[in-house]
Amino acid sequence: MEVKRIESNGFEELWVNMGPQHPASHGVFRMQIKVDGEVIKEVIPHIGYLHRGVEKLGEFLTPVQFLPVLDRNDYLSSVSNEFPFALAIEKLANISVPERAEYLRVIAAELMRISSHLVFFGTFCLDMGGALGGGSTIFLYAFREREKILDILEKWTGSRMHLNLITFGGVRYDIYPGFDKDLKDFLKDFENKIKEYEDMIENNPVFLARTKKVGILPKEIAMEHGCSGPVLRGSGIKFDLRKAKPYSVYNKFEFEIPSFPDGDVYSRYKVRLMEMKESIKILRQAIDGIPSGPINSLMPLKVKTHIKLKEGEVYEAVESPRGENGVYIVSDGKFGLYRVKLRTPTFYNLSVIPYLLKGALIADVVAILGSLDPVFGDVDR
Amino acid sequence: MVKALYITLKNLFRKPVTVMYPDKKREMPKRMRSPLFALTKDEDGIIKCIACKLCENICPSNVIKVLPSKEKNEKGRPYPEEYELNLSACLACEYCVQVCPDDAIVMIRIFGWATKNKEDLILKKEKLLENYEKYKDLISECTGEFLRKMQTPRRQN
Amino acid sequence: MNALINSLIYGIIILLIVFTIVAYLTWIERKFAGRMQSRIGPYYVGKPHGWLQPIADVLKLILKEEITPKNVDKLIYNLAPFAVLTPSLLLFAVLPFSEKIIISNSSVGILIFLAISSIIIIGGFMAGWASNSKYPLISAIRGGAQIVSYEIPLLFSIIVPCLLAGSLNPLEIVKKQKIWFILYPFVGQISFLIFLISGLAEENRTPFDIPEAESELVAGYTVEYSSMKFAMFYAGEYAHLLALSGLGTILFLGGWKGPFLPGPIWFIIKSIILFLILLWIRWSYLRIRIDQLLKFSWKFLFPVSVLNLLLTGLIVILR
Amino acid sequence: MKEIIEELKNRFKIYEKDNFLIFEKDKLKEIFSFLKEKGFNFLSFITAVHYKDRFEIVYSLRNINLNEIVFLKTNINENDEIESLCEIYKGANWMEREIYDMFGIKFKNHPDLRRILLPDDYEGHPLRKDFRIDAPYKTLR
Repeated sequence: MEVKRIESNGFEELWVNMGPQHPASHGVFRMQIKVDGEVIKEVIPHIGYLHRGVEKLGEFLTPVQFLPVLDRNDYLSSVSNEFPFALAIEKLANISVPERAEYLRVIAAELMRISSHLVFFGTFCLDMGGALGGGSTIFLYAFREREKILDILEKWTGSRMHLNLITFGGVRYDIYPGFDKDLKDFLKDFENKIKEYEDMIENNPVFLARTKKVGILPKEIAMEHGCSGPVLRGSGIKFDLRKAKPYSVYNKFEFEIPSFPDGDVYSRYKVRLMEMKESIKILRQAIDGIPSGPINSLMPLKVKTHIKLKEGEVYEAVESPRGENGVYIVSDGKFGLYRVKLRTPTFYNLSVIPYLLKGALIADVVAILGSLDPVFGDVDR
Repeated sequence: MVKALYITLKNLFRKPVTVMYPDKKREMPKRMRSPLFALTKDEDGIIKCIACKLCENICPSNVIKVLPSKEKNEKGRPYPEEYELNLSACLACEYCVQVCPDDAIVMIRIFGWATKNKEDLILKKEKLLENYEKYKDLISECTGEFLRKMQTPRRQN
Repeated sequence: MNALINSLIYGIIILLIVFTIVAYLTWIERKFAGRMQSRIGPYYVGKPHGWLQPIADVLKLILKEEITPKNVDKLIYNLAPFAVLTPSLLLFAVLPFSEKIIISNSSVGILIFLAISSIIIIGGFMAGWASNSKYPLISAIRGGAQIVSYEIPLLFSIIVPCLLAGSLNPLEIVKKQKIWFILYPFVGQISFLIFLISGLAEENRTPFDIPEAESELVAGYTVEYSSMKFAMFYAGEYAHLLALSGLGTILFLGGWKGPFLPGPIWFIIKSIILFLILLWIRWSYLRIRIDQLLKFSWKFLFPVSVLNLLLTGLIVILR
Repeated sequence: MKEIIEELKNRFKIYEKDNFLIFEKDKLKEIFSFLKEKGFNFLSFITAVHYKDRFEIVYSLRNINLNEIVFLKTNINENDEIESLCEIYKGANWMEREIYDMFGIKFKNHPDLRRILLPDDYEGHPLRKDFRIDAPYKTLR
């Protein structure tokens, strides 16, 4: 950790280096912060530590092989990475998707949204509360609930985080017999657990003092930087792709889009908590209304050139727990993809950090960074 | 202010959820997809794999290498001279199991399998057959046949 | 002469008792916190419920390798752990375990207690300054600012029971407590609450554990210490906490008075219950930011404790 | 939405090819400030595609209240520059830095155009078609 002292008009400004291995940096992200006492003057963020060149890989792998690789982008909600890619390829090669498969995709996406928001909720309180205090209590509660989701997903698809569930034309795994009973039990139990979290956090002046009026993100800056998802809805803009451009079967379910006007850390946290409640509603309607029938419109894949693409360009986006997760494909008619642009939400949500942190205190850096809920597989692609 | 205390108190009297892992093993789900493989044998002990290289073709991180041998085995079926699967780069995406025409390569439902050095991660043919002997009953429910039956687009219940 | 020998023997006995209690306090805390977080806490060391865990911890800390960083201010660096541990143990000299068992029966016991407990801040400062690296320095400054600003409300909340009992001698205070001071209407409750809050802040426990705020300052001023020295800090913190909860039982919960159990047992039970309450608060709340913490102390806690003191003064006069 | 596109067409030389608006690169500033007044203030993404000898830069804007999305494209050849969008959309800063990092396209008067994802001393731009992937890269120190 090198310290450069800058002599400017007499008193020293200290470059503190919140390095890539900092306990509160949610992954590999380095910030050089110029500090004057406790107040932050300037922030230089460094990203790219987890850059794996997924877009270059997309040009060599065939679409079928690229799907499991895409799971690893936003590793907290792997389904919402495969979803846009599948939608885009299905549009290009006009493959239809049976009704039951659409329902299964929505169920998996909403389950993963809850599990990803639980990870946010746990690590957010852990950062603010400290590992030897109230923070770790809430962290453990959140992960106790998340374990139940991961068990259901493991029984269904065989793996907990990287499901590799979606394939072109439908879904690869059908739900196991006792699925809806497990899901219903989990939802019922999870509903009063959320009430418990709210009681524990909401009217707790310590939490409110640390999150209200901290890290205010105005509407215009959020829109210009392309922030989407809970970060945008936290600043008062009710924009959610599930409602704005209903893909798959989202138009069959009614649910609200929470949004809060004042754009501080508290409202971003509250949006995510309300979204968990909305996801419960969607899951209930989905599991009740799921039709029977085939889960795939194409024969099971045999060879890697399973899908032939005609020439063309397409952009499809999906509402992932972190925002608009889109895929822009240029295909040149042969089997591979000429260019794959992954519009992952956290890269744009994170670009407001220099704006948010100017003038904040050191203790707030943790809360603000936590409220953006960054996942660095997403940022560095 | 007091609600938080009430909740921690309530949790004080709830049963803790920790599973004492070394003593009590976790019950593995039937379709578990953990990256450990085995080459299956049919009833009279001959390897089922016919070295058709479909799995080598489909694998996203092409970790499978199949070297078909010239002659046929007793049953008149081709068999792989050399079958190598490098686990260090395997994504556990189960494509190879799905495309295998006669369920030769299958996944094993085992958790916490580890090796001391990197070379052991490259599973040779003997190792894969030996795995089959060792974990015969732990084979995952998702064999190639099962997956294809589930995915074929015909009416289901 | 024999008073000296008498208090010497008592001193050694109490020291041993305190050390074992302090060791087992860590075990109680980990078990209690575990159950609150729906997990089990130490289980493997010492089969039934990990009761050998404290001994294992002590052995581990002793056997660990001593690392002293290069450009460290040698003298202060080595002195700091003692400046934290010895005052915390000295505090027990004043606390009466029961009618007869008290090491130094002085008429200004409470005053001595407060005087000794402020030496600990200096220990923290010495540790932070001697480590000569940025993070411990910041956390030492913050720790100092926090403890100083909570010293005054603690003081006023302690004077209230002394006023009610009319003396500074812990023995008199306990004797005068026909009804426990906590049950004293209005005044008793408030001063107990203030005592609890500033006691927590005094001891850097959540929600006030700013010095070891890992997310920003990576484990506070003890970050450069290892093995034996760190064990001293660790033991000092728990001894201080036990001493504070001991003081709380004397002032508010009627010391060793209790129906049929002998004196010292009651004292230990009550102080451990008070310790559990402090723990309970620690594992339920998040951490306050440093400026809010100081604002809370000066703007809210200080005026309330002054008013409370005036009120008790009024009551004492009218009685 | 239709009339906005019509107005765009007749004010600037733009033609439409399967819902992509293709414009000249020197009209960039006027087009985007015009679109910004019309309410397209959500800059979704900027990306580039490398064809034989030319680059194609794709912009995507969203209008939240009209719930509309518009894609714009422009072509620049091998090594000439293009105006930066940072004055109109502050968010373009990171997006253009990423394109520079991956393709080597320089953006005129961009606040600080340097590599964002790759280490600063990295030679070559990976997403170009002529990027040799089998050349052994010197191991990072």
